[in-house]
Amino acid sequence: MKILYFAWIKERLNRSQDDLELPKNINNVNELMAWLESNDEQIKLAFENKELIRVAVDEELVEHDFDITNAKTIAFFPPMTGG
Amino acid sequence: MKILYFAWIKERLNRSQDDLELPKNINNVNELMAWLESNDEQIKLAFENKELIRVAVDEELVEHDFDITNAKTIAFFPPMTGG
Amino acid sequence: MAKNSPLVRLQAEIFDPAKEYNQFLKQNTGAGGAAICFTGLVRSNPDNPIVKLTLEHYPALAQRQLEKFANIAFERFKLQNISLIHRYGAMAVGEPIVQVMTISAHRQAAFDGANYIMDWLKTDAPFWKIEQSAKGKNWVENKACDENAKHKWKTD
Amino acid sequence: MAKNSPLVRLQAEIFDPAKEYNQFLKQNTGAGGAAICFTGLVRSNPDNPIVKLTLEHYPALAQRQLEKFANIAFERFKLQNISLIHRYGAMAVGEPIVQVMTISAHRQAAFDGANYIMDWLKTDAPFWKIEQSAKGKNWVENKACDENAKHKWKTD
Repeated sequence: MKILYFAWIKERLNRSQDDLELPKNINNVNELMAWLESNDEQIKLAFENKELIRVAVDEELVEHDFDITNAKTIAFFPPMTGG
Repeated sequence: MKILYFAWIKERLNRSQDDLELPKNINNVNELMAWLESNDEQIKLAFENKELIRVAVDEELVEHDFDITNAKTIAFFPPMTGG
Repeated sequence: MAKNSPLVRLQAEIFDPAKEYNQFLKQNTGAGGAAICFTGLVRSNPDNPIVKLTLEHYPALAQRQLEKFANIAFERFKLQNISLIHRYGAMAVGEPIVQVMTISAHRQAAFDGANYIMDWLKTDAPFWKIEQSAKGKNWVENKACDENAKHKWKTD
Repeated sequence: MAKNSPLVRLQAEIFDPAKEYNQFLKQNTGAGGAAICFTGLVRSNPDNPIVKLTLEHYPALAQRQLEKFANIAFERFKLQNISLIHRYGAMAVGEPIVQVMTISAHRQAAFDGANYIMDWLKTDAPFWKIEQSAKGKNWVENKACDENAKHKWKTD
């Protein structure tokens, strides 16, 4: 699965993406975030304030309980500040 | 006193202004309108639907009960349709 | 930063909406984060095509009312600049009739300032439209929705 | 009358707001009575002047979201045409970041369409601003008022 990072999340992790094989028991965004945090101290810090983390699954904005069983690309980013 | 007419009021009266000496007992717009109607059949027809008649006294939009004792110019016109 | 004050122009001549907007944006000092340009255009009616639109106006009162609305919007929405152009006389379909431009630090103020001016101008600026079509000349009637549109700016 | 559909352009290059507005107005068939052009500009801060603004973006999602907001506005407000341009990359103070143009028969629809798109774009289009000033680089924080601005479009 492809994981993308943007803005200050990308900056803190010092990388813009990961390619990962997820364990079978990870079914939604919340579970994915917990698993990423458990494996990476930097992600744990970046995700500290959960409600600030916005998520897109296969180019669609979703909530943290969104099912990712068949997802190809998951993106994590801070609140958007365009326009 | 100068009386101005605009839009379809002007068209119906076939003139854009009158210069009139008002009787002493005319103190507000309502009284002026009644007096104009009593002297001019065309004005009576044009003013038939009173709530459609908008009034400006000395270049200020006013209600029909506005005092005109010291007014110089009074304009009568239909609802505005600019913009 | 120079303090701008609203500019109001009444004219018979046609104007170029984009050129006016360009001139307006050039006055931005760097403090402007959001600009609005509203253009009112002569619109045809598919069921009864308009050949010509003529606007009659009451010059002194028109100038005064437009300045009044622009000044109120300028203060109320804390705008950095306003420019307002309104035409009178004869015009063809597609031509601009009116343009209001606002600029401010934040977007909602720019939107509201332009919207406020247009809502008031529609019912309280002395212009009257005559549409000319194949069916003849017709004084355009005012719309109840224009009268109601002003209510959204009530403060009380 | 040809049926237009919203046009969305994502680009790094600067654009000319007035020129874009001119192009947009040229597409009017005569049915348009009211056009809006909103321009978002790089704004400086008097207390801490901005040297450069950089917008990072998520290209595929940005294009998708902008198209989504434009299409919803197009249908909801019965607009005749919409054009939306959003930049990414580095830009200087005073430069345009975003422009949304709408045209419709009546003015409130044109205002609302542009306002709707801007309100949604602010919080739900994947762009992130970094301001560079003498004090260094700073990721711009989102504002609660932008989140609240969307509430005015609730239908239920």
